[in-house]
Amino acid sequence: MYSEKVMDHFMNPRNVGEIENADGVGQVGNPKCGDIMKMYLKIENGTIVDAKFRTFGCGAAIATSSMATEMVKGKTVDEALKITNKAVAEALDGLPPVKMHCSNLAEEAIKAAIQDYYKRHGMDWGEGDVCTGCCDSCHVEEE
Amino acid sequence: MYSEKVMDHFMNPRNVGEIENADGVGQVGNPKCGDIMKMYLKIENGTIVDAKFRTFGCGAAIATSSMATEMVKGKTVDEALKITNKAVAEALDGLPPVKMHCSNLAEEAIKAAIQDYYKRHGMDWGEGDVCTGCCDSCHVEEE
Amino acid sequence: MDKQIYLDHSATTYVKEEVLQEMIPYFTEKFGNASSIYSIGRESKKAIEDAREKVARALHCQPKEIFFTASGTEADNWAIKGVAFANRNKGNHIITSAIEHHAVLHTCQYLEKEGFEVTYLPVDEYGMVSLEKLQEAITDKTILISIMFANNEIGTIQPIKEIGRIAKEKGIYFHTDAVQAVGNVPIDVDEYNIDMLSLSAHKFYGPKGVGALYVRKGVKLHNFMQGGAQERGRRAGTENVPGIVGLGKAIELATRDIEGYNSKLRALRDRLIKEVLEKIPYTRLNGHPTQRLPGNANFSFEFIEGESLLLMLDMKGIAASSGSACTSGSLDPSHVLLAIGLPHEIAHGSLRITFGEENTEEDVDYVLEVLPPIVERLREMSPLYEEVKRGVKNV
Amino acid sequence: MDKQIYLDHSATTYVKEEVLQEMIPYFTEKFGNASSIYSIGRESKKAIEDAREKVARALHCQPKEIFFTASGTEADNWAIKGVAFANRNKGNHIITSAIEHHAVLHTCQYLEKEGFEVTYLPVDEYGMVSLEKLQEAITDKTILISIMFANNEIGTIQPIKEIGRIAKEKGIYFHTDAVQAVGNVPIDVDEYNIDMLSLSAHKFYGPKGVGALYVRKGVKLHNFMQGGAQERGRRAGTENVPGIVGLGKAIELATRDIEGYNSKLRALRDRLIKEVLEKIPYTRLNGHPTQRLPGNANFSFEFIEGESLLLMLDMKGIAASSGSACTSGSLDPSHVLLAIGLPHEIAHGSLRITFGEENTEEDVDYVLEVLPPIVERLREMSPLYEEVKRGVKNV
Ligand SMILES: Cc1ncc(COP(=O)(O)O)c(C=O)c1O
Ligand SMILES: Cc1ncc(COP(=O)(O)O)c(C=O)c1O
Repeated sequence: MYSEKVMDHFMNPRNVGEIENADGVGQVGNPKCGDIMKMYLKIENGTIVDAKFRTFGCGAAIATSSMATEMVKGKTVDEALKITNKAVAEALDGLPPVKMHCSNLAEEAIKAAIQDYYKRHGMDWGEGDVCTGCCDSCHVEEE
Repeated sequence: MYSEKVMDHFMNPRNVGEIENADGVGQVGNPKCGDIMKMYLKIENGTIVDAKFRTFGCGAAIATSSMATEMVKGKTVDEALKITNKAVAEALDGLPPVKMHCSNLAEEAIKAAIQDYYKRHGMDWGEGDVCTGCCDSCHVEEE
Repeated sequence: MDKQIYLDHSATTYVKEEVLQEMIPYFTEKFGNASSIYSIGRESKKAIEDAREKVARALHCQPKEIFFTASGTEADNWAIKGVAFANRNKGNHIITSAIEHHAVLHTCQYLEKEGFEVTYLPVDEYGMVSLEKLQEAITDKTILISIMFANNEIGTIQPIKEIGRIAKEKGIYFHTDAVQAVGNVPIDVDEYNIDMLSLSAHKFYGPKGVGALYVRKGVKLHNFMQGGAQERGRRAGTENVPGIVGLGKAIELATRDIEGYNSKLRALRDRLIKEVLEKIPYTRLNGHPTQRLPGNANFSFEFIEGESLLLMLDMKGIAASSGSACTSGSLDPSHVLLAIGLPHEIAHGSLRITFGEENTEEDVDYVLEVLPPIVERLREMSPLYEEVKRGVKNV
Repeated sequence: MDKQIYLDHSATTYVKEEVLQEMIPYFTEKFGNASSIYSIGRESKKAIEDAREKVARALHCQPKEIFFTASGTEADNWAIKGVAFANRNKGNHIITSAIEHHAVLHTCQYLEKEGFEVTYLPVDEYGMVSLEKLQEAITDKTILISIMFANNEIGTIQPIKEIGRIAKEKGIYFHTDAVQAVGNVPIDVDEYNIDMLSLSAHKFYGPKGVGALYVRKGVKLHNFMQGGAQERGRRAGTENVPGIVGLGKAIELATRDIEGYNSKLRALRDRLIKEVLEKIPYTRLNGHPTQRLPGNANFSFEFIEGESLLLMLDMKGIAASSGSACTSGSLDPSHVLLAIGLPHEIAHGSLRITFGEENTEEDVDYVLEVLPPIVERLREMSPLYEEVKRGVKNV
């Protein structure tokens, strides 16, 4: 079902935990749907220097969280915003179709954390882009 | 499916053939239904002294023909008329439910041959008792 | 990973060696079509009738009341659609429960689209159907009550005898999905007034792909599978002779010493339940405390999600499940756990352990050793647990 | 009785040793439920997907266009009812042929009761459907054409490619019951414009109780079996993993060298047909002289009835059939033989011999030695033959 890469990031997730005094914190998902991702970012001069997460969810949700935090580290905020769900899934050597929404969640969690960072710094960043909470909204059907 | 007795009477049928100058000949059944039984009787002083048959039909039809001819031999005409389909089937250690109509056919063939004998001797014997031809009329359903 | 412990007998079982050995000849030298007239055909026919007798003996009915199908699902589809369409002139109302297997639920939903009305009886916190609610739901249009014997997820065993009595009094057909019960609970269709009963061989050490429907003589039921005259014209399709032989042997073995088997499983289950509840906080047992399948334990561990729990257990060699196997492709939480009143996030975090024949006390030891740290690890990753620890959220 | 010759491969086949060996582990150590998340579950899933690929390769389609069922009968029921109910808004007319297997015919008759209209195309004396008649039968309410690939009794192979072209031109779904064709005739669903195709493993040395339905991507089809989310939500029921593995292996073997297999069977069949017609008077060959299944020979021997012929052949160790195995419980003569114009009494006297893998020239020798005296013996018992000999009746 899952690739070896997914299983590795699931069994040995990178960056689990929280960052004290994080510059941006984002939480997406909804317990109703069985996935919640909370992401903490440490940002210095527009560059993400650290990232941590806590996730309630399936194997894919944990693995994508782990991979997403790895991917944002060292990137500028603008670069991080360009990370797509597809890129996260590809970095994990793919996800089963029914689990693609988990990579959406990762993309959304990054955005939410950066949005929070912008807010704290009084910068504006339109609403409505962020995951509404329920995975049905970004559900990818197998066929 | 068939009892040993049925298989014996099927593989080694008694009294196959015809009787020249028979005193009574009866044919029942219909090729449409896959069964035709033709019975020849030799009758002396009201007693059946010989019986022969020709049958187009399944294993059960051949076996019941064989058994029926055996059963009538030596009986008076009146006794022969009392042979029921059940008696023929029982003498064969039973028939599969779906094949019970074959024993009906045997009963009817005896009656038809005796009717013919009566007719030849100018004796009256009501109509309508004899098999109409198609086995549906005396069909026995399994359940 | 060396240790391999299978704790998912409600999902499926292996085929017992004795069962397989009886099946094998029917694949090879005794392969005749049971409808054929020649000797190997007649042998197949006989093998099927022998199996039918074994099933009849297990359920206390007549052999000719047993019809072989290709699965429990087919038996459920047949019973429910068959009665519905054959009795449309009498009424269009069906009563079932909210916690049925999807083979029943989805069949009922299909019938709703076809103009039938279905009452899905709620259940209490233990998953029990209430007899009063059942009585209240009955109208003069009710043609069928379909209530499962035992639930596949939480193991709750319904008051089948009482339901049967009510159905009989009202002259309504009573079908029970006994897929999880056969081989685990003694069943007597007459004593329980059951009119139709579904079973599936792969739940009691028989092969997959073969089941049966018991249909009490006289029940008006349309055919589900149109075609040849197999099963006395009631269920078409060349008979799966090896499968049917396997089902027959398996049900014979499974019902031979049901009490002994049960008490063995009950001991394992009860110890597991007791110690898990003691060792792991924020945990609840789902299903009825006593009226449950002897081998079934179903837990909810708050703050964590079931799939990741199963994956971690699998990495330790433990095969268990969350919800039912059939819905694992789906993202929705178990309808059964929601029906007993669990909130969504807790319904997502359930673990079902179902014991079988080959399990031992050592298996329980191993689970008790491995499970608590896994739960703890997943909780440490969970934002929900973090909130609790911080006191942000009350539990 | 020492000699045992099986000549009824159209009724069913034995499972090849190689096929059985691939199946066995899935009964025992690899018994996991394919919907389960843990490793033995995933292995089952993988085995199913491998089998699906093998089927796809044999039919020249995509693996995800293949759905496993429990039989050819189920595939036929699903395809026909599924299309009918899903496309009611477009029309209620179905076209099939008078010589279909009962799995198709009885399904169509069931649909007639549900308000559908069915045209049963007649066939010519060889059992061929006429393309003109098909064209004429099409109306703007026609939603489905279901014509079998090859007939199970007389072996006639229909002009499937032409039928597919007509269906495609008119935008009508085309289903073909290819239960007798798969493994005997090369099939390419794209080349033939087939939208749905039924097959059954036990006709090509696979196990009984497993089949498949090919459904072209995009075909609108209701589910037939309601329940769990197996087969991507299209066909419920715990997967019969060993059966599916067996089907996969069997179809791979059966389509590997279809030409070589065919020419072997054709040689046996052609010699049998030639010599039987020479040796036994009042005999006719049923079915098409050339467009027929390579292993199929079907004769009518006038004046005798089929069952007694089969019983006598069985006593000599020859397993053959009359009509189709599925109808042997019935007293009616074959609807196929009636449809090609045989009178009732001749339709009752047919013999079907279907060759397979293990048959040899010696088997043909034996039949040619044993069959003529049996026919003669039965004719001697027959009142119909007596009439002919006496000149009472013309033939
Ligand atoms: C209660 C219940 N009913 C029906 C079924 C369906 O049985 P099968 O998958 O064998 O068709 C199952 C198991 O899958 C079950 O647990
Ligand atoms: C042409 C045809 N269609 C359908 C079937 C039904 O297949 P099964 O009996 O495997 O369901 C058969 C054989 O029995 C057949 O020959």
